[in-house]
Amino acid sequence: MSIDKVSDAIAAPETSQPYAELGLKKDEYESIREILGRRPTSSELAMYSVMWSEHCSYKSSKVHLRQFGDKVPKNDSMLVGIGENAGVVDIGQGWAVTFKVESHNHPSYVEPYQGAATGIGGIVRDIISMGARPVAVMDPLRFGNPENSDTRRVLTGIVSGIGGYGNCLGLPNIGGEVVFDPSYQGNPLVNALCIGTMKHKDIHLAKATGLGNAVILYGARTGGDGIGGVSVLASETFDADGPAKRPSVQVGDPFMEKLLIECTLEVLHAGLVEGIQDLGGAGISCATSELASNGEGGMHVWLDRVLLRDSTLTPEEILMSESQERMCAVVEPSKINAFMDVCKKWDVEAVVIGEVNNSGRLTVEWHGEQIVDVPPRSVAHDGPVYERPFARPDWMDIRNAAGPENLVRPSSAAEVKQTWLTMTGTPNLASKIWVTSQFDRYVMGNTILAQPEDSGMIRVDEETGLGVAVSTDCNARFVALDPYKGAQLAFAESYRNVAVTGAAPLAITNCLNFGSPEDPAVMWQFERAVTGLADACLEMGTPVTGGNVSFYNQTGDVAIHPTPVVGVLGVIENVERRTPMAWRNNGDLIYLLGTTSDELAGSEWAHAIHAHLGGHPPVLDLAAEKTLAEILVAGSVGNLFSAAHDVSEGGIAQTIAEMSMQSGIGIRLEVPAGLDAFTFLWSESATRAVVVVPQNQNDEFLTLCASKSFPVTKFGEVDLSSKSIELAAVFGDSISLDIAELRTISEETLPRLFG
Amino acid sequence: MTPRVGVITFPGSLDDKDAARAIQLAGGISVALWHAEADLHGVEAVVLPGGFSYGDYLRCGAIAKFSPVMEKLVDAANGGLPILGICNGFQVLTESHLLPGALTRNDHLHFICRDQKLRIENNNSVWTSDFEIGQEILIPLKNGEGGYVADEKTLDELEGEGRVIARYLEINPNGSRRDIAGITNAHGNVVGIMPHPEHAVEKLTGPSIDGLGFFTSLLKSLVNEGKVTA
Amino acid sequence: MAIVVVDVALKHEILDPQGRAVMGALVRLGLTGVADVRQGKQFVLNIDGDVDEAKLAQIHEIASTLLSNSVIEDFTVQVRP
Amino acid sequence: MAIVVVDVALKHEILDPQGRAVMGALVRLGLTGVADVRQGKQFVLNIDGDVDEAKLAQIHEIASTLLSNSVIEDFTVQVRP
Ligand SMILES: Nc1ncnc2c1ncn2[C@@H]1O[C@H](COP(=O)(O)OP(=O)(O)O)[C@@H](O)[C@H]1O
Ligand SMILES: [Mg+2]
Repeated sequence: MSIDKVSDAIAAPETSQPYAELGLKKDEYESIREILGRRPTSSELAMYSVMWSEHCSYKSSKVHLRQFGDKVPKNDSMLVGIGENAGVVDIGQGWAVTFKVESHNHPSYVEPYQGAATGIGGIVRDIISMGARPVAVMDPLRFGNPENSDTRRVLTGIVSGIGGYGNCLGLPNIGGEVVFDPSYQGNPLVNALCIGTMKHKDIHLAKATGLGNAVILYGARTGGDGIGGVSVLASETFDADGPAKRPSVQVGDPFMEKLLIECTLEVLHAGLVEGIQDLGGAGISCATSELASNGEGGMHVWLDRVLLRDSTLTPEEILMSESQERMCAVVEPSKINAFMDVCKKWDVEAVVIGEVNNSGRLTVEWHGEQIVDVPPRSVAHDGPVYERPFARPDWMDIRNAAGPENLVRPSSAAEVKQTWLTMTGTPNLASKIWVTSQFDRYVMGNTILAQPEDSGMIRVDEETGLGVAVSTDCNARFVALDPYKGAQLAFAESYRNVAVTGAAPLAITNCLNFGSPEDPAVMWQFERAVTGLADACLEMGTPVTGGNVSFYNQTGDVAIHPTPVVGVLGVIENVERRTPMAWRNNGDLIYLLGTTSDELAGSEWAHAIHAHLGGHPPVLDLAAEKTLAEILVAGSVGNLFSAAHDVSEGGIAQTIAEMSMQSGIGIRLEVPAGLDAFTFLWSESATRAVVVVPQNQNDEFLTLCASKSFPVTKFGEVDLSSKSIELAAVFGDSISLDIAELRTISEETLPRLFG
Repeated sequence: MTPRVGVITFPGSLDDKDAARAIQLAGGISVALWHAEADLHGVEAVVLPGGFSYGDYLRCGAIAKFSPVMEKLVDAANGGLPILGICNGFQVLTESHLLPGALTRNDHLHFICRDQKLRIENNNSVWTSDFEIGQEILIPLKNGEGGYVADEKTLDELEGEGRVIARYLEINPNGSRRDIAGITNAHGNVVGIMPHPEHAVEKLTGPSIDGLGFFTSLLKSLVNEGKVTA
Repeated sequence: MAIVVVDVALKHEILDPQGRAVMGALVRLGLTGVADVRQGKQFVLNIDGDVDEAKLAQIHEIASTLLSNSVIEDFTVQVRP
Repeated sequence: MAIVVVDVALKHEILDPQGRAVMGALVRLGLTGVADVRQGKQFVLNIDGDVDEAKLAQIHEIASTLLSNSVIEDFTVQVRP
């Protein structure tokens, strides 16, 4: 088999190349030729094609994502901002936290178990490459119609993949989302979030500094998986009996990843590493070009030294392989032996594949032949940037005009009760225990809160009790009704969920799941959502530390609901004061913080009962949201709450139901004057939370609310002698719901569908 | 003198830090033991923690039993050293034939993580002496292969000799024969348990602090046997 | 009564962490010359009555859709008398 | 170069939940006459050079101690040329 060398590219400049099959546009190919002053070699073409893909280059989203950097006031807590593997925030006491969410949507549809498993693997490596110890994962998921038989295949595979990988890695799963909507039928969303902690001094960045330093590839061997596309190149460029089409799916090895975590943290803490980078999308192409362009600017790589699982791999395939569980480190020559010793201790294979230089070029040789000679920045950072056309589609008018006003509402006590029972069992509101019980939430012994609480909470420092809380949220129906406001509502919900537990929101990450950027309507949704999110961050003073964009989530012409998942991180100085969601004490008072209006567009009630989506999403007042969070945190600090829970999907009915099911203790409630029972129970007005206040803290609580001029309504109290929800003033009548019955309804749904 | 309790880390062990924390909260000193080192460093007892030793790709605990530290441990166990195997540690103990039977795939085929009620059935073992017989405790359970199986004869023997140390209550979470959650060897020094006492040692992070009893039992037994002074 | 055995193995290009773990253990146990180990699944089906062409075709179909995932696995079907 | 195949199956008395689940699925998919399904493991060892008596004995030993657990599993070893 002949190798396409740099000298061949010079000697035979007009050889035709399969750039289109590799996903490059003609003008992109031309600009590669321009950058190089010649045609690329097939290896160079391989590198550019993966690095300039939408996934790696953010070519359609870049112009909009800039807002996250431009609009957010630099917040003191940002230690490392957007652009690195993951952002890092200061949480005080010398501790820093890094967190990031990424998508693995498409692979998870093709091979649900492995797709989801490797999604967890990938985000965890991003976190270790910052020098942090991963301490928890979360998994926001979206599935199609729960009654469709393919949903069963996808969901069961994805759930066991996330568990199979995360459990074996020893990371507690502390939260996530399971949402069903037909728009995800051919396009489930698997977003994976990882949180890592470290001391400030341990922060590491991905750059290749220090002339003469060695570039070490370590971890799993490189194989022929995850390189579906490049086989085109192999078969086009080489003779007919070149390698067969390689699979595009990768298989994860969580045990190797666990060794990689321990090995990486040990070399980092021993001071053996100058720069470090994980290998994810685009494999060695990405790691070497990013390391080189962030450092001294040059690197030479001996590609034939890469340890292979399959000796028939071509250099192009090796450059593009997305084999999992690999990392790249830059190490001073005098420390190579010590580095290798640590690898040996953990049974991790490692090999020096390159050297840092100041040539300004990334050069790669293969058995003595030069096959790549490129400016590394041109591969890693200077990819194409598109200003894709975007336009508000006409159908938005129709959608916004068709509000929920005419949907039939329950109008008697009996109908309210029946609606409540039905809503408790809908797939979106039902208990997710069937899913979450497949995840280990206890490992590491620092989980303070996990599902079904509003946020996951992890103790960071066992001595002081310092902790962090993280929540991810997005009601995509709101985004479908108004992408600007919908994205802000997602942010607000996540922010509130963190505050409800007593943690102060500090920073956000996001995973922007959208349809095709080539569709101006989708691009409009994207632009609006990013702008909404950036504006919200500016107003709330919460920086975006990083995130991920996933485009092309659509089946044929039909895109998924735009789904910008927002993850908010908050800090709590002492986890002992966290606010749980379940009440415990007799006579504690139940309050609603916030205002309830008739807002049912995009609500779970409209979706579940009427399959309706239309109108305008709830009004959002960000200033009020901030005040609410201040009250929730102050209440936690002042020990004013015995429990608290946010109000979102399913309205107050769902909030109350979840609190009761978690608690098992009954309550007496009354629909507040001025509201009808239906609106009170199922409206999804934003900026609300239910708090439970011990009687002896009542005055202080009311003083706090008054000092912030925040609306607060008492609507019930805890009744230790009862095991039911007693609700009065329901259209002139009262209803009683047995908590055990609610729990049965809630817990039956998922096992019935997927068990 | 405070007792020193070893915690073995295999590649893929996950709950080793938790086991060490539990030992310390109970008043002991935890000593890290490494799978590749055939040395128990003179500890007075050993905990085999939960996790996925060597990935558990073959069979849980199957590869761990061939590690250098296990050769030493098997001899020490036969010599009376107190050993507690939790979850994966229990699997390693059955694979090493320090305890009878085997742990198989959960009957419902899923990994399961839940707060599990148990009834203590034996308080003669080194690791359960601090409990009452019949005491009900609540500790986390998390496993994919936790179904305890053995032939009828072995099961009868275990029952007859009072060697079942804990049974699942309310729900049998994995199809274990006769609801068995944990057993001991005839001598009472080697105990295997599927649920995780080390995750129920602090109010903030566990469903209870019932798990501490296993570790305080050990420390008391060591004092009583004069191995260490109170 | 016929016995049908379906063997399912990961495709060659796909990483086989289980096989790799076993191989490591075999080497540690002193078995020499082990070049590769792959771990697969075996389904042994006891079928009442004859396995005719039609039934075999049905089993092939099930092997390719249920018992294996063609994205990452290959399978073989054998009928044992 | 020889290929040694070790098949490991749960003993008959031991409940095989995976086999049972597969059986349920086969029946749902309309396969008739399925009397029983057992799921086992198959290890395919590629061994450099010849597999002589001594090596085969070693492999048997490994199959009985490492690759299977005699409390719950049986195994067979076959050498394929
Ligand atoms: N939606 C987004 N919001 C903010 N930052 C983003 C977003 N999407 C991507 N980024 C940032 O762009 C950089 C490149 O993203 P990515 O390619 O996902 O990182 P990596 O190469 O580490 O996987 C990262 O720093 C990431 O945080
Ligand atoms: Mg990265």
